Amino acid sequence: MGTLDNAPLVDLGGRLPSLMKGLAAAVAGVTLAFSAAVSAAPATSEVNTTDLAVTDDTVTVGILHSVTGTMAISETGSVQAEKLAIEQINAMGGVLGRQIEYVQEDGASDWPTFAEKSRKLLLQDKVASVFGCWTSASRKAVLPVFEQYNGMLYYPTFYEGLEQSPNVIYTGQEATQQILAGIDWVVKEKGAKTFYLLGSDYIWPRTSNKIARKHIEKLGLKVVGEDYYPLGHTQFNSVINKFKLKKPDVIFASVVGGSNVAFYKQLNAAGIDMTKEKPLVLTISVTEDEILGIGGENIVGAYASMKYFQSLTNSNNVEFVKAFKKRWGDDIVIGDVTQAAYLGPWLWKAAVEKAGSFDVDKVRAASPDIELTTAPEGYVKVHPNHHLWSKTRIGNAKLDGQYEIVYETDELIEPNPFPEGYQ
Amino acid sequence: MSSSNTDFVLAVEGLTVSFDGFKAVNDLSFYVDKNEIRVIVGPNGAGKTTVLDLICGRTKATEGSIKFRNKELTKMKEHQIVRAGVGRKFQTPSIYGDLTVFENLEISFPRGRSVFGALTFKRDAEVLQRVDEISRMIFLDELLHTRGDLLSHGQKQWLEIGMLLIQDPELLMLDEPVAGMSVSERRKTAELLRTITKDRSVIVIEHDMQFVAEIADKVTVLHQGKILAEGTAEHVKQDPKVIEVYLGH
Amino acid sequence: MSYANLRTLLPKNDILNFAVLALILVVVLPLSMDLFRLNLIGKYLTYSFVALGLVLCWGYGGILSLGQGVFFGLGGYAMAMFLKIEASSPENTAIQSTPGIPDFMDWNQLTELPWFWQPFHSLTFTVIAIIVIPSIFAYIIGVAMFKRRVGGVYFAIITQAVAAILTILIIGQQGYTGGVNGITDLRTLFGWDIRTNEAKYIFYFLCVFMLFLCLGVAQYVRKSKLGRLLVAMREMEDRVRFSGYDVANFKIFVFCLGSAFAAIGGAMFTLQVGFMSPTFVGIVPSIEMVIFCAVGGRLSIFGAVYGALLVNWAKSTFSESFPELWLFAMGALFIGVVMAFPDGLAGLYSKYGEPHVTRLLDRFTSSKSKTSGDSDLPPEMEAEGGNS
Amino acid sequence: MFADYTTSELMSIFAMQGFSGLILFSVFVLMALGLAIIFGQMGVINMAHGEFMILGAYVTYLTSNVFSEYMPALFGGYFFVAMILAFIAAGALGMLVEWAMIRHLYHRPLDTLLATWGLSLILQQLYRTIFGAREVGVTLPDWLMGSVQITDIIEVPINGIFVMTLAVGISVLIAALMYRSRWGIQVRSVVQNRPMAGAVGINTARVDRLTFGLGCGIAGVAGSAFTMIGSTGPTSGQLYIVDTFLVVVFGGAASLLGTIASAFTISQAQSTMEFFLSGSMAKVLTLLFVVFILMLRPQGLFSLKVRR
Repeated sequence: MGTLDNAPLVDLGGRLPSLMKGLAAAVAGVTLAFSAAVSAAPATSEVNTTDLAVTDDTVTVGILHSVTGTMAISETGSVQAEKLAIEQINAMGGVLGRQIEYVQEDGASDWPTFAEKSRKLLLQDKVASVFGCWTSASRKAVLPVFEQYNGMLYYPTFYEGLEQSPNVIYTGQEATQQILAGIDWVVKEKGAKTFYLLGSDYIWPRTSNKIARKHIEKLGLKVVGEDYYPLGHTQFNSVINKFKLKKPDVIFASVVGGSNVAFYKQLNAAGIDMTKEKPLVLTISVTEDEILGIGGENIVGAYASMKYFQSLTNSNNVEFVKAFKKRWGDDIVIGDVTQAAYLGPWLWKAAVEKAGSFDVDKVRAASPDIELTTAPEGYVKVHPNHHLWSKTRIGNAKLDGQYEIVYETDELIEPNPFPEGYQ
Repeated sequence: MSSSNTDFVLAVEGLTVSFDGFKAVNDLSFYVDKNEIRVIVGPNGAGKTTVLDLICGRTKATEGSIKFRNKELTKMKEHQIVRAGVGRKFQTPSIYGDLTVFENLEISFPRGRSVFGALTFKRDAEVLQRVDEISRMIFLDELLHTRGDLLSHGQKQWLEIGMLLIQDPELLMLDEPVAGMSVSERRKTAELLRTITKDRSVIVIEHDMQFVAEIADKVTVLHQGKILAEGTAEHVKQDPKVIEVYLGH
Repeated sequence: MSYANLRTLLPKNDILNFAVLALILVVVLPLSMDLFRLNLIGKYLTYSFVALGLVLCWGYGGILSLGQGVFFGLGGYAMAMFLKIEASSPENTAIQSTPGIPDFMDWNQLTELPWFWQPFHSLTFTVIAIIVIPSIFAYIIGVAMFKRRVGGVYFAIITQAVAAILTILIIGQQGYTGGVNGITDLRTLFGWDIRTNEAKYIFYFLCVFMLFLCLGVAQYVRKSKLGRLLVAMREMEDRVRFSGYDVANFKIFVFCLGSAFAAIGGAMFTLQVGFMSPTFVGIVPSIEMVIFCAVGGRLSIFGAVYGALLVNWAKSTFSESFPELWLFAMGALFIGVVMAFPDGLAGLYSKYGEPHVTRLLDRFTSSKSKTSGDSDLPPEMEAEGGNS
Repeated sequence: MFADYTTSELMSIFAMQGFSGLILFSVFVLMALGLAIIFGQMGVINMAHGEFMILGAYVTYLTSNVFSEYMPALFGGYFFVAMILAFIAAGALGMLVEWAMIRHLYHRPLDTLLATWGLSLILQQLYRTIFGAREVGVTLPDWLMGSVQITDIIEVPINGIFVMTLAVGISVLIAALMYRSRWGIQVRSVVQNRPMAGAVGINTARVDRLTFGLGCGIAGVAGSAFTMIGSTGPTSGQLYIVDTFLVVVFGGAASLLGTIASAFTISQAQSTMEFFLSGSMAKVLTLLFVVFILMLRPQGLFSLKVRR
């Protein structure tokens, strides 16, 4: 359990005027005047009719990620982002005049523990909303709990889609958003004709590759190979040989975790220089976080298709990266999911203020069409299907572990968790 | 090698076992009569214990045949050999230290040897009476409820003999039954052996020639896996080859 | 059953143990805890089924299986398959391209229920399958291993490999098994909502009831000659063999029994937690289950229950307050129990607590002479029936 | 599936595939050798083996940082220094563990298995506390990167060659140590008859400690080498355990030759199947194959028929 005794951003307004302005604009855009919200906090009985943990000056939310176990590596960034967002919101006066307090629980990379802790957060702590989960399996485990006890979960990871729960806001991209634009880009810009699909063996890579395959075949192009390795697999020489035999134009990779590191190191060592783009490597699973472990020199030249890169130059992001580093240290990198996790508390705040209530039903009703102009990724908007409209970008991995953005879709892409014709 | 049926209780013919080319027992043949006490002697490494291992199925023969009451043992599993009527005592006393003397004997009682049998086994009058009888025979009737590992070395040896007796085997094999015993224990053991060998054949491995002379009907001297001499204790003692390799030392 | 027989089966100390455990599980915990905590206890109790099986296999039989998660998983999956079929009625799954099959099958382009799912329409079949399938599986492994006298470390590693194989298979065949997400979102049992508070109470008590049933079976086995044979085998396997027993059969039996217990635990887990996933099948949970047994005392069937409760309770509270320290504590627990208290809690109790309790018991019951200790049988020489 | 390719292409691919099988073989040998020595000597399965490997990997990571910070000119050679340091660090920790823990448990092999599992948990959390939960990237010197181009298609990764050389080198070294040195004679005599070895004046406790230290040290070197091909994180060690144990058990406890033969069999089986099947199925089939063979031949591939 943490309160915000060491919030470092209290003087944020003075030193970071543009962020302040941006945030204020966002709030103003969706609700009453920013100052009004702060000065005249509505009575607790009005904003909380469902016995949530709301007092006259605080509201409690939950953070539910793995800080131990194998998933801790990935989820740490999300925890940091969510805490940062909460601290910034508090520094601006909180939500409906109430400071946000959070209860943090450890899912310990264990799905029943996630279910158990989410039940605790909803039943015992009566939190107003929960920011958390990372893997699909953990989300699937908590989903019945959130639906049964009517909680609200902000889920940050890009994922396979095929889900649309009234009790979840998906702040990451669903598979079609991430994949289709990426494939269109390599086909159009790089003239790719043949693809090899490779993934770790579980639902997200398999679903992603299914969507990718349908799309590639719709474009009249060819998938020359598709392969899956168990999670944690460390030897990829055989599949690298298959690349050499089939000579695909594009290797479409969704390998995750420790396997990622092994895969790119071995790919590089086998003489496949990704900067030559023969074949071109297009990944949907390697964020800046993962490159830390892989090493920039092992992945330089690969392309990634996602909605956010740390190197985005818009002013929102510049401020966000600065604030994030100030809070969590200069060495830190920010990946796609971390940014999506950062959106969670802001989207919730916007929805609460639009609804004028913490009640989950009202927040849910207010959520569609919430806009956030201050998002580090730019402008996002909540779709009625609880996913976000967002742009997709292509980054090219550099030696220093950052992506150079080479392409960005013109329009926001509509989320489509149940894509017709891709199932 | 095929072998014909005989009147002997045990007929060992052409028995050979090799470990990585080393022939621990080499083309060995011998026969044990009904109610005979056979003692096997020989220097260390002569293959004595291996012969017992082969008979009771602990080691599989490379060649040759072992017939017990004209039943071929070499193809049978250990428990089948035991059930056929062969009992074996090990060199070091092998009893169950965590169980009481009573339980040690009870487990050896030849009933309820299948899984289902063991689950439904009842401690009925027959069991109690048998345990009582045997425990008297092995001088442990006062210690029925003592845990096995609290017994003295000699008592453990007796207990293991008792565990064989309760099976009532037709052929009993004892590997150095008096090793490590005090003089008085040794005397009692000799007495015990005489009582228990009345209705069965016995093979004993022993070093102590005096003890051997005391109990043996017939002695077989093994050397390097082969029979060096065979006959009565007196006869064997005077064999010059035996004196050279064994007794002379 | 005669009085003497009953007393052999249930010495006074064990009656007390049963009574205390029943008091705690049936009265104290339900009255003192809210439903959320009680549900957690119920979940922990499902692990104690596994620990109980391990007491028989490992403590008594000397067979350490590092793959008990396999059987826990098989039982749990069998239950989950039944519930999932019910949860996937055509009305509930109308938005799918093929309504009436589980959602994950639909996502994986399956258009009908695979053949091995079909029998799980029937609850009767499911209940039988929960016990029989894992037992058959254990039987196959057991025959292959024990008939060839594989034991000790070899057996441990092979069971571990089996756990790895099954995990990879379940995750890889996601169209048939739900993959890494497992089988989730189980709602009703014959239309009765299993997520309500009332259902949770019922499942808790069902779980406790099943646990006592298994404890009873374990107690019977332990006090039968088979129990003593297991102890004997652990010490002097050759001696048992040369007393005319086919040692492998006993190991196979106890391994199957332990697996059946684990499977019942898995099924209870699915009912109470509401889903099943491959994370319970793998190596890590399987080894953790061994530690529940070791902490409780590998020779004590009651210790298994207390061990599972205690370790899991510690895990929950510890990981709430000091998540980083939890692994240290768990590691230290492994090492400490093995090195300092190989007989676990039960060992401590029988050393320090039990003598006092026995004395008290003797005082309150006008008893004849009484032996102490677990493996000892009463010395009474009267027959247990039959022809006396 | 081969219809579209020319014969020479196919030949090259098979050569490559054979080569990746050899790399896998070397990886298995490196992983298993340390464990095999310990298992053969003491009958102990060290469940923390993977964590000893990762210790080597972290030592390599630290060494590379030190070199790039203070001695950038010598960076090309840091890897050798790192391997030596990894050997020392893992070996020293191994000896400490043997002294504090293992030696009290020699009569209870199954308990050792649990205790070392506990140790592995502690080490994992220790790494997490010190180095953070994320994987660390180990920078390799340039000469270890890239590959040697032999023909148009055949390219051999340099780190693969390095791993192979290392595996061969260490195997030869161990063999020499075991069969030529005085210490090796002591080890083998302790294995064969502990009381007798003690009686003739061999300090069996010291032999045990050194053997355990050596096994762990080799694990450290293996971990150091694996920074070239795999990940370095607190839980990375767990990725190797099943494979490692199976290689050792499959080989049988009797000889190093058994371990090497088993590593060869498993790696070839896996690498061949990976080429024709999906990676997951290949893994399942490999494991099944090994378990199946072990059921037929429980003492492992190589074990002597001994007189009991």
